[in-house]
Amino acid sequence: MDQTPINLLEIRDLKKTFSVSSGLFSRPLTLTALENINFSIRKGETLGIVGESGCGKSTLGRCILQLLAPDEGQVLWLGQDLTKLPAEEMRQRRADLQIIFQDPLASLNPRMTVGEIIADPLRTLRPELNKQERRARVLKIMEAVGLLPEMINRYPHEFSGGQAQRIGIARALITEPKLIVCDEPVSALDVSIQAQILNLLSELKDEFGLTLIFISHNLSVVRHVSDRILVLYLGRIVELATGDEIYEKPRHPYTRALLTAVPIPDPRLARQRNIDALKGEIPSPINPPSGCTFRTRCRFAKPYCAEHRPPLETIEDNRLVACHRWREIEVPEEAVLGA
Amino acid sequence: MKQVLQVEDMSVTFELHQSEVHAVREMNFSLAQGETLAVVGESGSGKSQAFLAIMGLLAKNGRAEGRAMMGDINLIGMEPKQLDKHRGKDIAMIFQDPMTSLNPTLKIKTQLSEVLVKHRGFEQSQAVKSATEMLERVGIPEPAKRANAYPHELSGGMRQRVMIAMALLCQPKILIADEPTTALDVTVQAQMLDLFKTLTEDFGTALVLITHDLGVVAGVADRMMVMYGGRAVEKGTTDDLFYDPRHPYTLGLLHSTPHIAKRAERLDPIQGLPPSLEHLPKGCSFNPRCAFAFDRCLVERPPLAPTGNGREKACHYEGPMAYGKVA
Amino acid sequence: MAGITGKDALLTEYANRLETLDAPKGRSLTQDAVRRLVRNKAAVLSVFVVSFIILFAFIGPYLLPWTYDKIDWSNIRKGPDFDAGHFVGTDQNGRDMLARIMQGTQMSLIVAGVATLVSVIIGVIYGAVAGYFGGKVDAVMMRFVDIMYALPYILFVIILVVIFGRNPVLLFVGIGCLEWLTMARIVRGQTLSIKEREFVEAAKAGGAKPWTIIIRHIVPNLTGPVVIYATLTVPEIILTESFLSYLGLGVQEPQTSLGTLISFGSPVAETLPWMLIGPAVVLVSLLLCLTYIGDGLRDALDPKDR
Amino acid sequence: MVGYVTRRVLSAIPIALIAVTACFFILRLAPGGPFDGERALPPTTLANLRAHYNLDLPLIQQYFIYVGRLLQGDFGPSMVYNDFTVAEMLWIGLPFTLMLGFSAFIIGTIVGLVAGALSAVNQNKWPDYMLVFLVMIGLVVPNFLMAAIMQLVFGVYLDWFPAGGWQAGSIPHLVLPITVLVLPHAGRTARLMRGSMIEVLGTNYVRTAKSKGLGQRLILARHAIKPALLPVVSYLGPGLSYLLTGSLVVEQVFALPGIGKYFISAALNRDYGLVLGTTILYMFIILAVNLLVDILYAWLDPKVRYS
Repeated sequence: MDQTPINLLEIRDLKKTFSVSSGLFSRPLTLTALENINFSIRKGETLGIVGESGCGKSTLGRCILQLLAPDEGQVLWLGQDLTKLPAEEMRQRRADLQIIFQDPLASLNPRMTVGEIIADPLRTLRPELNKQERRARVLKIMEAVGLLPEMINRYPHEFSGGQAQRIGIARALITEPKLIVCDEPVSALDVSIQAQILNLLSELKDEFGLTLIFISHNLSVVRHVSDRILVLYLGRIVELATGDEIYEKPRHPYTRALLTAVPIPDPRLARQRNIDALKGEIPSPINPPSGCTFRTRCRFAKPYCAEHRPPLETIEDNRLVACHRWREIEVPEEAVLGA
Repeated sequence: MKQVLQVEDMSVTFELHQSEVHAVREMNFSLAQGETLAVVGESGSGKSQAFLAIMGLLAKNGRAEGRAMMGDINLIGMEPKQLDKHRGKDIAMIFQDPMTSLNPTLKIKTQLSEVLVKHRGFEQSQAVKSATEMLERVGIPEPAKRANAYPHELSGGMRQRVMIAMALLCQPKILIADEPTTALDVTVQAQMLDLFKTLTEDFGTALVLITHDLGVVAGVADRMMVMYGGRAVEKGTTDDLFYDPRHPYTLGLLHSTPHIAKRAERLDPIQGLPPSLEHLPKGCSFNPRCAFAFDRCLVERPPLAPTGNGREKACHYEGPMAYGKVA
Repeated sequence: MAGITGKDALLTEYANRLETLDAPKGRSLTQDAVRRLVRNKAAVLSVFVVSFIILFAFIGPYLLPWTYDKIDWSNIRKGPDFDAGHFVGTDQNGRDMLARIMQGTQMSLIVAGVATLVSVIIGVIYGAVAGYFGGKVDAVMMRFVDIMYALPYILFVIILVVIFGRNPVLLFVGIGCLEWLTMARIVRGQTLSIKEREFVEAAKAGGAKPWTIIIRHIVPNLTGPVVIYATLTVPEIILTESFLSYLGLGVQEPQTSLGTLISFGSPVAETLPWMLIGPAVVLVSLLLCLTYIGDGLRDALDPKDR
Repeated sequence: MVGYVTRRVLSAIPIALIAVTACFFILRLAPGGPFDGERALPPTTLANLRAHYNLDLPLIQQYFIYVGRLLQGDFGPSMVYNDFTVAEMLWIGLPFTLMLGFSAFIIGTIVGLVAGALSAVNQNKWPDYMLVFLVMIGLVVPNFLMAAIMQLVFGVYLDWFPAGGWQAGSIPHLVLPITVLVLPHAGRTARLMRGSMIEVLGTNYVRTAKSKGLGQRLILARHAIKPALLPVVSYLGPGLSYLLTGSLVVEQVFALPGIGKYFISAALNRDYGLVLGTTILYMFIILAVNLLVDILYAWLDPKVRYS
């Protein structure tokens, strides 16, 4: 395998807006879901994307896969811009980029058997395979994700959430992708099942040499699986760093607040720590605050923050942060975060 | 300490087409004034149904037996008319989904004030005034304006605050919160847990926190009850259960929960799937997933028994539990 | 990384194992629904009654001594007479009532079948197109449906009948053309929600083309609501047809339909009750059973506590 | 709310216009005309007649003439009842039809709502089964059959009410026709109400209301009725349409002096003016009712008001 880390995927100046219609006679409003998104993913790494609901994390995942067309910017896959690719070429390219969904049952067609569901991508992407060959591959993948071969003719509604998620993973793996976007893959599952799926993903990653984009609102889960973490707030990147850096030295006040809000399964630590409680809730992305979008909830905000949008600065090696005051804000002690 | 709720030998059964399903069996616990009890379990463990039964809110095909004594009144099997004198006044409940738990067609103030009118006999205007004060108390900005709003005009966090305000209007002795923060973002969840802590202290309300998230429990609860397959499998103080779990299931849950501060290479999850209540395994219902199960566990169901220090567990295994290596 | 692409030994082994694998069949949603339907006694009984009525209408005429248009000059306006072979009497023209009821039922069933088919085809295509393409297309198409809804629909049927004369085939088509609105709305709503489901997104991520998505993923998931609504459309259309026949706008003599029979029977119900009772009983039990089947299907395919 | 009503009224105007256009052209594009009598008229007479009714002009021009007159409230002349204008004809029959239809509409809606709600509250107990069966009867017995049965039983055998005919101001003459119209409407309304009420009684917010100890009566009156009404309210528009259609038959069976009789004969005789006039007037009434229904809906559902 390649020793030098290469960028499998590079996102440049991505922007995505939605128009929200508000009745027959009024002008549609524009919702900016993503803006000024720039980052890259190295082969073999796991990039975590965290943020609260409405921050645009799922939209970002879908823009990468071209399930949603971005308004502006480039999605470079091994140097090739996916946004400019003709439909037929993009269809072929889809074998390399797959997705796992949050709601495992909703992501499986209730009228198809497990075997048909998993084989479905092969029908389009590998039309040369005959039925027998398809089934052989399905069975192999089922074993890899921990499904018994005799489940092949069953229907999704006969499975629990955890097993359904395994089916979803099998479907994503069957095209032998290089990159999988995992959109909240464990949020809908029970705690004990959640851990099983997380372990499965990390095993599969090693076995198949995958690169993962792991989207979640749960910082503990993201920290557990990711090499680097990207923090989104109202459709903009506020911080990007390795998991350890983010956790030990969060530079952006939002990252910090998120970290202190994460519940810790340790009573003594939980009692000691000061929760850096954020004021209020996320503002509407239809009418975001001027300047730094986080300033309305930030306790370090100065009048300056309302007037100027902070650029995404590179600090230290390869760390990115978007805050006017990151130099002045002291790094919290470990105990605060509950080490 | 004064006990505000004593549940004895309670069970909940649902009638299906041809069969019966026991959602909760042989439940016993007590709740002291002002304390916070966390009820922890995964879906299908019966944790929610047990408390819906106490509130008299079971679905039509469900029935509860046993006793849930609030003082000298048994809430189980009480006539709805009698029960209505206590629900919302002495014992209140908050639900998981704040988006659907408020009536979309009524203003916030209507939904709040009616509680005071019913239980306290307030005049409408006086009730609205107290309701607005309570909204302020749970941290809702511009309470007078919000009181006039409809639920869909508020965010999820705001709605859950409204639910909390509604539950606390009559300063109940017991507040049952069923997964109150599951549908909310982390930052809002932190605010909400904080609110629970202050308000229950202020009002001296005993809180039952039903959740699947051990992280939520750690900071808030005094005592814990872990449920599996419709039964309580371990009870004790929060610290005891976190630092010295005695039941393999409790231990497994702890190992399944990712910890932000500890980046382990792998989690040590419990193997297998939670059982369906219709087909519980013989013997200990946890035995198919248990790393420590031995022959006795396959045939004999362990009773919930005291193990000293006010702790209880339902497990035959007495040896050390070095998790991960064994599993 | 050989992965699963290479023709490795493992894959061969899987292929071999496949030969011997006898994986149990799962329960599909349809099987589940049938099971629930069978538990519904009213629906099962109704299925039997409707089947009987269908046999009665289509096989019955071959077992009778009289045809629906044959005049028995010696038995005019007569009550049930077994010797003459008029089991439920004759009408004012001496035609056998039982034969006429059978023919009328036949006509009503054909009308219902054809018109339902027309309305299902138009409604499903219209609704699926509006729902799948969404946006402006959807807005314009649904506005049109709204306008059609605002029109007094039966007046339109009457106008159509008058325009096209009393040609039964055109009548069926005309009724079908006016019954599709609700179907279109239902299908459109369903398509919109299925389109947003994650399995459709998964299919897109798997490289499926739009038509593949429609055929493999959307249409199969539409069957439930379409079947339910189509079953409820049948009695609706039988009612409309009988209503038109009653007004004298339906099928023409000597052919007849249940509505026509009732319209002739009701003015003379006092003196010749058999002219009304027969067709009325068949019509009401047919409609009742069809409605019960529709309800049963709805409960079976879309199980909620109703 | 005022804004919402204004917007709703404005958006009804293009619909009305499109509907008028549709009616006009469908009717005109059909073969045949009002003067295709059994005996062919002399060509000159025919030409004169056609000129008199503007039938010789291009269709588009006829359309604009018609719409122009319509805007002034002039429905044009009847082509068969030569002595009357369409407006006069409508004035003779319509008030009675509307009186009949709206009485049945109001009674049927109330009866249906109450029956449906009672049925839902007693779900799967005997009052529910009884009501569901009665509702079924209302639904599946066609109105002309019901009319015949009513006439026979209550008019002839029991002789409680007049079996037909009309005397101005006589309530007993209306009892049977209105009952016949009420039954199917009440049946459909009750069915919808039952379904939606059962659904509402299972929602989380009703559970919340129970947890507050509000008591059955308050929960039903304050928490359940309003949201349960929503699907029923959206049925009221089509419901009225069904009802007015049904009154065509009922008027005929009971020999009542409504518009029904004229409409059917006008349609058969290709009396464009009268058919078009009746259709358009019905349509306006239905549009107006739909408008009221939408406003009622917005009042019931605060979400609609603000969007």
